[in-house]
Amino acid sequence: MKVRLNEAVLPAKWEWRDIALQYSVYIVLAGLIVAFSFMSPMFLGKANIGNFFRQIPTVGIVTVGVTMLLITGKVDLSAGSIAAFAGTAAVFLAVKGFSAPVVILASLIIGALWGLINGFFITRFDLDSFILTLGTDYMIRGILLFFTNGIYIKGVPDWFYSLSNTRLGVDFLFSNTLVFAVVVVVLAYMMKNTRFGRYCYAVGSNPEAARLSGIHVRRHLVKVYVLEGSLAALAGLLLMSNLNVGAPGEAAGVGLFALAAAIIGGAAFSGGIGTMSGAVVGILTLEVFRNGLAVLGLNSFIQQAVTGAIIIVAVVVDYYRRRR
Amino acid sequence: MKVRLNEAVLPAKWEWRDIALQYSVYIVLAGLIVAFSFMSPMFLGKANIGNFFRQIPTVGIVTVGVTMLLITGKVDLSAGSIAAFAGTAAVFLAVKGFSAPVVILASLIIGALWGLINGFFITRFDLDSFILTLGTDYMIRGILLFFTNGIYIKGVPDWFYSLSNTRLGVDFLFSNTLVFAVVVVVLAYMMKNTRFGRYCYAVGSNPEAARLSGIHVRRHLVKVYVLEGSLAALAGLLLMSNLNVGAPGEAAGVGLFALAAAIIGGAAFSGGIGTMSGAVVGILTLEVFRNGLAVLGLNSFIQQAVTGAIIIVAVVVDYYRRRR
Amino acid sequence: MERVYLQMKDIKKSFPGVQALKGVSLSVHAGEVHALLGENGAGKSTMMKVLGGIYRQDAGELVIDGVNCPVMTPEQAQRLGIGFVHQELNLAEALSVAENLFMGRLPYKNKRLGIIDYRKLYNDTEAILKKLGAKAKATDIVGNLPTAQKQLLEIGKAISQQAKLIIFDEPTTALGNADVVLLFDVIRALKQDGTAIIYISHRLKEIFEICDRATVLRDGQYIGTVVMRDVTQNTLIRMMVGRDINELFPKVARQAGDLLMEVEGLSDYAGKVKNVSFQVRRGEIVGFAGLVGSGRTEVVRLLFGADAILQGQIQMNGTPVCIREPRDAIRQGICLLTEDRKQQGLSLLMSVAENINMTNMKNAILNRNKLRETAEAFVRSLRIKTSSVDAPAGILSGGNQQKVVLAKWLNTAAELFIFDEPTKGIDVGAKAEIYGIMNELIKDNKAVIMITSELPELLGMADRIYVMCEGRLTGNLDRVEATQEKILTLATLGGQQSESKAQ
Amino acid sequence: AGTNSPASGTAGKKTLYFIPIVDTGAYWSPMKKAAEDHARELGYNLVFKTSPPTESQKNEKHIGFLQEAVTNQAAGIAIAPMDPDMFDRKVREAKDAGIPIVTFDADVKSTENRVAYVGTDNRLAGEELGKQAAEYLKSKGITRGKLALAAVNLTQTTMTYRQEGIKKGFEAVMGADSANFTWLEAIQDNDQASESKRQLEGQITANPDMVAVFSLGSEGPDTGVMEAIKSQGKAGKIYHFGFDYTPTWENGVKDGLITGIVDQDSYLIGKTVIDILDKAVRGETVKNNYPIPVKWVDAAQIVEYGKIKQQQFTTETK
Ligand SMILES: Nc1ncnc2c1ncn2[C@@H]1O[C@H](COP(=O)(O)OP(=O)(O)OP(=O)(O)O)[C@@H](O)[C@H]1O
Ligand SMILES: Nc1ncnc2c1ncn2[C@@H]1O[C@H](COP(=O)(O)OP(=O)(O)OP(=O)(O)O)[C@@H](O)[C@H]1O
Ligand SMILES: O[C@@H]1[C@@H](O)[C@H](O)OC[C@H]1O
Ligand SMILES: [Mg+2]
Ligand SMILES: [Mg+2]
Repeated sequence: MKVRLNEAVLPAKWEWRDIALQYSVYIVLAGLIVAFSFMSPMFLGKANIGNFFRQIPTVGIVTVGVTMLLITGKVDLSAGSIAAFAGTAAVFLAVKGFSAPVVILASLIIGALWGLINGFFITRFDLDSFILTLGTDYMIRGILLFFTNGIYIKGVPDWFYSLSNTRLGVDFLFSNTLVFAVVVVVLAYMMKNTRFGRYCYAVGSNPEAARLSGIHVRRHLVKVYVLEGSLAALAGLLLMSNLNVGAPGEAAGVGLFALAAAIIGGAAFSGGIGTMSGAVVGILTLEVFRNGLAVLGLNSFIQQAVTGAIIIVAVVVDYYRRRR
Repeated sequence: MKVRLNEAVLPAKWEWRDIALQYSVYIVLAGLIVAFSFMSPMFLGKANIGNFFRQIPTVGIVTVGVTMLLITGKVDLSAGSIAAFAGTAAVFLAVKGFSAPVVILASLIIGALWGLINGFFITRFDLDSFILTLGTDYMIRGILLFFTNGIYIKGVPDWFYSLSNTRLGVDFLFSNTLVFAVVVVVLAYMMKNTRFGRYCYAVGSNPEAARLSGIHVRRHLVKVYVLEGSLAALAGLLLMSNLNVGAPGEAAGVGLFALAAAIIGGAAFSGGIGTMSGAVVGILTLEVFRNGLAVLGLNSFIQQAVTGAIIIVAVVVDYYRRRR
Repeated sequence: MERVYLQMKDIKKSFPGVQALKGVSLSVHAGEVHALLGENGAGKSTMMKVLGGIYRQDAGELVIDGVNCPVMTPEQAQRLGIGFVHQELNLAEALSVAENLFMGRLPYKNKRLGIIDYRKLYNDTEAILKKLGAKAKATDIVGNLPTAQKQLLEIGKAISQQAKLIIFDEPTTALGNADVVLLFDVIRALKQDGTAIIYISHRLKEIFEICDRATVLRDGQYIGTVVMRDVTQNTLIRMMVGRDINELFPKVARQAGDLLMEVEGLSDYAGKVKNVSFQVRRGEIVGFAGLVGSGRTEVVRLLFGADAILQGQIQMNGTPVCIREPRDAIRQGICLLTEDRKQQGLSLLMSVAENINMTNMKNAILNRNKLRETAEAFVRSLRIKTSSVDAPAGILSGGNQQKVVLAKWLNTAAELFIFDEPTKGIDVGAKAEIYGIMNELIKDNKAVIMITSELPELLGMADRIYVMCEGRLTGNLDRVEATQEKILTLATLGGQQSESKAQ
Repeated sequence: AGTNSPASGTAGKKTLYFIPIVDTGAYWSPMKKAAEDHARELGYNLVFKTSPPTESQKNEKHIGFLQEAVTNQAAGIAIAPMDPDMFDRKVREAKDAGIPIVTFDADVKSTENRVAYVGTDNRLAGEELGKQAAEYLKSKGITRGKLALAAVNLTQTTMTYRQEGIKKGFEAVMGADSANFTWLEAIQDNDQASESKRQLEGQITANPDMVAVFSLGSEGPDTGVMEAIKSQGKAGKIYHFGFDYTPTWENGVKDGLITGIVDQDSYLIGKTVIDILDKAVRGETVKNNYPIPVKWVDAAQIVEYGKIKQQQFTTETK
C-alpha cells in the first residue's frame, strides 16, 4: 500500500486541488440531501435534523481523530474499542459516585493510555499500524468484556446523561453536537496553523525526510496516537451518555467506518494528504445517507448493501476528482 | 509501511540467533504446540487434532488467497462476504437439485465474478483496494442477506455434505483438509515457478517498473482478484458443506483475520514480499493458539483478548527477525 | 552511420503553470551518442518522457526509424526498442537481480503455462552482469544492493532488451570513477552495434568524452545542435546558461579559524565506519574523497545522528556533545544535505514553502504569512525555478529540488554544513551558485564538510581533503599538496595497510 | 477452570459436555451457573465449551465441540444448536455413537436423534409476548398504528421463530383490528445499541403513528429501543415489549421506557438440562420435551423480579 513518490502520484492540477477536494464530495452530499428530501417529507423535518445532529458526534469525533492519524501515515483499527473501553470505564466511575470532572478526566486519560500503547508498540518495534491496532482492538475489547462480563453497567447519574443530552436553546442542538463542533474547529486550526499539525503532514508525507529535518518522528507519532486515543475516549463518553448505560460491546466497527469516511473526505493511506473539513464532509455524506435510509425505513440488509454502494460511488467520484 | 531492505544484508556467519529469528514464526508455532500439550492432555488428543484439521481449511484457503493478493500489493476485506455469498449460492443450487459439478463450478464462478468486480473497480478507477473492498464487503453481504432474508437455507443433499466431510482413511483427515493441502501446494508452486507468480511479486514490489517491463499490470491485478475470489468461493463451499446449511451471515471477519495471518507469516502491506509457506505457518500459529485457549476452557472474552495479544507478540517477534 | 533513427519535431508540452517544452526538435542517428543538455528545469527529462510515452505531447511529431508515432505509450516505446535508464531508480526491490533484468521477458520451460526456466534465466543474467562488470549475482535481492549496483542494473535492463535507442538520463550521478569507465565501455560497444544513444548529464567532462553531438535546451526552448568536436566547453555553457560563467570553481581561500568540530575514534554498528578521527575549523571547506562505498556518507550520517554511533566522541566548540537523533545535531548547529533528496531530503507532496520551513518552526502556532515570506525570499535568492512557493516540491526539476533542500538548511542557525554530493544532478550554472553559497558560509565564519565523487570539484573547492577507503581514513591532504593521483592512490589502498598513514 | 478437562483429577467421574452459544450475559450466565452447580451435586465432571461472541468461525467451532465430545466418548452431551439443520448430522452421529444428547435453547431438526429438548418454545414464547402486547394496547384503547421490532440478529432461527410467534399472538388477540396495524421493517443491530437507537429514531420520525416496539435478543436492542423512545419524547406513547430479563430494564422502568417483558427462566433451563441428561445417562426414560415456559413480567414488577434473578448470575468467569 505504499505509494511511490514519483511524478505519477502528484495531481496534475495542483492549484485546484484544495477546492476540488471538497467540491466533489459536497456534490454527492448535496445530491443525497435533495434526493432524500424528495423521497420523504420527514427528512428535512426538525425532528430528523435534531436526531441527525445527535447521532453524528460519536462517529464524527472518531473520524477526525482517525483522519489526523491518516495524515500522519498511520491507522487505528482499535478506535472503536478504545471508545467503548473509556466510555464504559467512565460509566463505572460515575456509578461509583465520582464527580464529573474526575470521571471525564479519567476517561480521557484511559483513552490516551491506550493510544500511548498503540503508539509505543508501533514506533518502538517499527510495526505496521494496521496489524498492530487489529491486535490491540481484539485485546482492548476482550479485556473490557472480561471485566464487565459483557453486561451493561446501569444506574448512571443524571449529570452523566446531560453530557450529551443538554438542549442548547433550539430543539435540534444538543451538547454533544456542540462538543463535536468544537473538536472539529480546534483540530482544523491545529492541523493548519500549528507546528504540531504541520509535523503531522511532514511525518506522513516522508518520515525519513522529517526525521532528518530534526523532527522527532517517533515521539510525534506517539503524541498523535495519544491525542487520537483521547478523542476516541471523548467519543465513547458522549456515546455512553447518549445510551445512558455503560455498554462494553458498543462502537464495534466504528474505526473502520471512520476510516472509510476519512478517505471519502480526501485523506490517503499513503499519508501526508487530507483535511479536517474533508473528513467532516466525508462522515456527513455517509451519515446523511444512513440516516436517510433509516427514515425511509428500508430493510436492514438493503441498508447495508447500499451503504457499501455509496462508499464505492464516493471513491469513484473521488477518482474523477483526482483526474480532473 | 515500508520494509527496510537495507539492513537485511546477509551476515557472514550464521549464528544460532540469526537462524532462530529467521525461523521465528516456526519457533513460535512449535513453542505454542509444546506449551499447550503440557497444559492440557486433550490438546494433542485425537479429538482435538481432528477438529483442528477440519476447521482450518476455510480460513486457511482465504489466507493463502489473501497472501497472494498482498504480495501483489493489494488487500481484500470482502473475502469473507464472497465466501459466504458463493457458499450460500452453492447450497441454494444444490437444494434446487443441480448436480455436484454444476454447483461447484457455479460457486467458483460467482466468487470469480465478485473478484472481477473488485479488480475492475480498483484498476479502472485507480482506487485504494482497502476502501473499495470495504465497500464491496458491505455490499456483497447486504445483497446476500437481502436475498435470503438472512435465513439459513436448508435441505442440503448428502453429496454436498460429503464435500468437506469425507473421511480419508484416518480419523483426523477429512476431504476439506486435503483440498486445502492441494490448494497450498499448487499455489506455492505457482508463486515460485510460474510467470503468473513472479508477476505478482513484480507488480507488488514496484508497479511502475513492472509496467515499464511490459507487464500489463492492470490485467494482472484483475486476474489475481479473480483467482482470489474463486479461492474465497472454494472456502465458502467447504464451510457450508461443513455446516450443512447455507448460512448467509457466516464468515464475517474472516478477511481481516486472514490478513493478520498473512502478515504474521511474513507478507507485507507494501507488496512484493511473502510466501505461501509463511502464510500457512501464520494461520497455523493463530489457529493453534486459539484452539489451545479453547481447549484450556478459558473465558471466551479472555480468549479474545489473548488472541489480540498473540497478534501483537507475533509482529514484535517479526520485528526482531527483520532487524537481525 | 548517418541513418536518422529518431526525429522529434517541434515538441510542445505544458504543465499547469509551466510550459516545459516550447517547440523542441531533436534528431538522433543510429550509432551515435547524442547529448541532451540544458540547465535544471530546461525540459530534458520531460522531452525524454514524451519519447518514452510517459507524457503525451501537446503538439509536435515523433518519427522513429521512419515510422510516424503520433501517440506513444510505454508499451509501444518498448516494442519500438526504446530503452530507458531513468534519472530515478525504478526497480522491483523485492525481486532478484535476474528477475529485474528479465521481467516481462522471462525464459520459460513451458511458455503457455509460464513455467520459468530458472537455469537459463540465471545463465543469461550472469552473461549480462559480466558485460556490465557488475559485482552483483543473479540471485541477489535488488533491495540489498548498493546504489551503484542498482544503477548498473538499470543500464543492464536497457541493454538486455536489445534496445535500438537507449536513453541515459544522468546515469553517472551514483557511479564512482571506475564504474563510469565501465559504463563508457558498454556505451561504446553499443554504439559499435549501431544503437542510437541519448545521453543526459550535467558533467561536461563526460559529454566531451563520450558524445558525438549535442542538442541544447534552455527554458524549454530549442537552442541548437552542435558537433562535439567543433565546440569548446565555454560555447556549450553559453548555449545552456545564456551567459558566460567565468570561473567554474570560484574558490575563495581563507585563513582557517577556531576549531569547530573534533571527532575521535568514530565507529558505527554496521562496520562501515572504523575508528575515524578528524577535525573541522571555522572558515574552511573540508572535503571527503573516496570511492563510492568507502563510507563517507556513513561518517556524516553518524555526525548528524541519522545512524547510531557505536564508539567515538564528537566535540563541538571544544565541548563533547551527545548526538542521538538528527534533532540533537541540529541543536548543535550541524546540518546535513543528504545525497538522496527524494527519499531523504524532501517531502515531495508538501509545498516548496513548507519544505523550506520544516527545519525552522520555532513557535507552536505558525504565522503563515511569515513562513511564506521566508520561502519567497529563498526562492528569489537561490533562483529556485517554481511557479509558486505553494507548488508541491515533487514537480520541480531535480536541480531545483536540490536548491529547496539547501534553502531548508540555510533557514536555520547551522554552523557546520555537511553537503553530501551537493551538485548531484545540478547544472553548471547552479553548481557555480552552490559554490558561491559555500563561500558565503565560510566567510560568515561557518564551516563546510563536502563529500563529492567529482574530483575536479573537490580539488577546486576544498581547503583540506580527507580520503577514505573501506571505512577508514587513509589520508589528510592539504589544498596545495592534493592531486587527483594522490587521492586515487589513498582511496584505493587497502584500509588495513594504510592505517599508519592516516593523519 | 478445573471443570474443563475430563482427566483433571476426577478419575472415575463421568463426563458431560455442556455447549451453550456463549457463556456471558444476563441470559447465559445463570444457565452456566445452574449447569455447573447441578453437575457438581450429581457427581459429574462437566466439560464446558463455548467461543467468543465475535468468533468468525463460530458455527464450525461449535460443530467441532460436538465432534470432540463424541470422539472423547462423553457420557452425555448438552448443546444449544445455533440452527436446527446445521447440527442435525452431528447429533445423529452422537446418537449412533450411543451418547445421549439433550438440546437446549433451540432444537435440532430430526428430534428423534436427541433424547430431549429443554427450554423455551420460541414460537410459543413469541406468541405470549405478542398476546400480552395486544392486550396491553387494547387496554389503552389503541386499535391502529405502526409496530416496530429490533433484534440483535435476524438471521438466527430462534429470532425468526420469535418474530413469527409475536405476530401470530398479536393477531390472535387483536382480532379484526389487527388489519389496522402495520409492521415496519425489522431492525438488526448486531448488538450495537447505538445502531438500533439510530434506526428506530428514523422510523419514529417517519412514522408518528408508531404505537409499539418489540426488542429481542440482548441488551443492545433493549437499550437502543429505550433510549430512542426517550430521545424522541415518546415515553408513554410508544409501548415497548421486551424478551428476556436483563438488569438494564431497570433504567427504563421509572420513565416508562419499558412496558413489559417475557422472560425465559434460564437458571431452570440449565438445571433441567443436567437433570435430564443425568437421567438419560442412567438409562431412565425421559420425556421428549421439557418446555420451560416464559414468564410475563410487567414493568412495575421488573425490579423485584430482578432481585431474585440476579442471585443466579455467576461471577465464576472472573
Ligand atoms: N509533472 C509535472 N508537473 C508540473 N511541472 C512539471 C512536471 N514535470 C516537470 N515539470 C516542470 O517542467 C520543467 C522541465 O522539467 P524537467 O524535469 O524536464 O527538467 P530537466 O531538464 O530534466 O531538469 P534536471 O536537469 O534538473 O533534471 C520544470 O520547470 C519542471 O518544474
Ligand atoms: N545495504 C544497502 N542497501 C541499500 N543502499 C545502500 C546499502 N549500502 C549502501 N547503500 C547506498 O549506496 C550508496 C553508496 O554506498 P555507501 O553509502 O556505502 O558508500 P558511501 O561512502 O556513502 O559512498 P560515497 O563515497 O558515494 O559517499 C549510498 O547511497 C548508500 O545509501
Ligand atoms: O434464547 C436466546 C438466544 O438464542 C440468543 O442467542 O441470546 C439470548 C436468548 O434470548
Ligand atoms: Mg531531469
Ligand atoms: Mg554516499
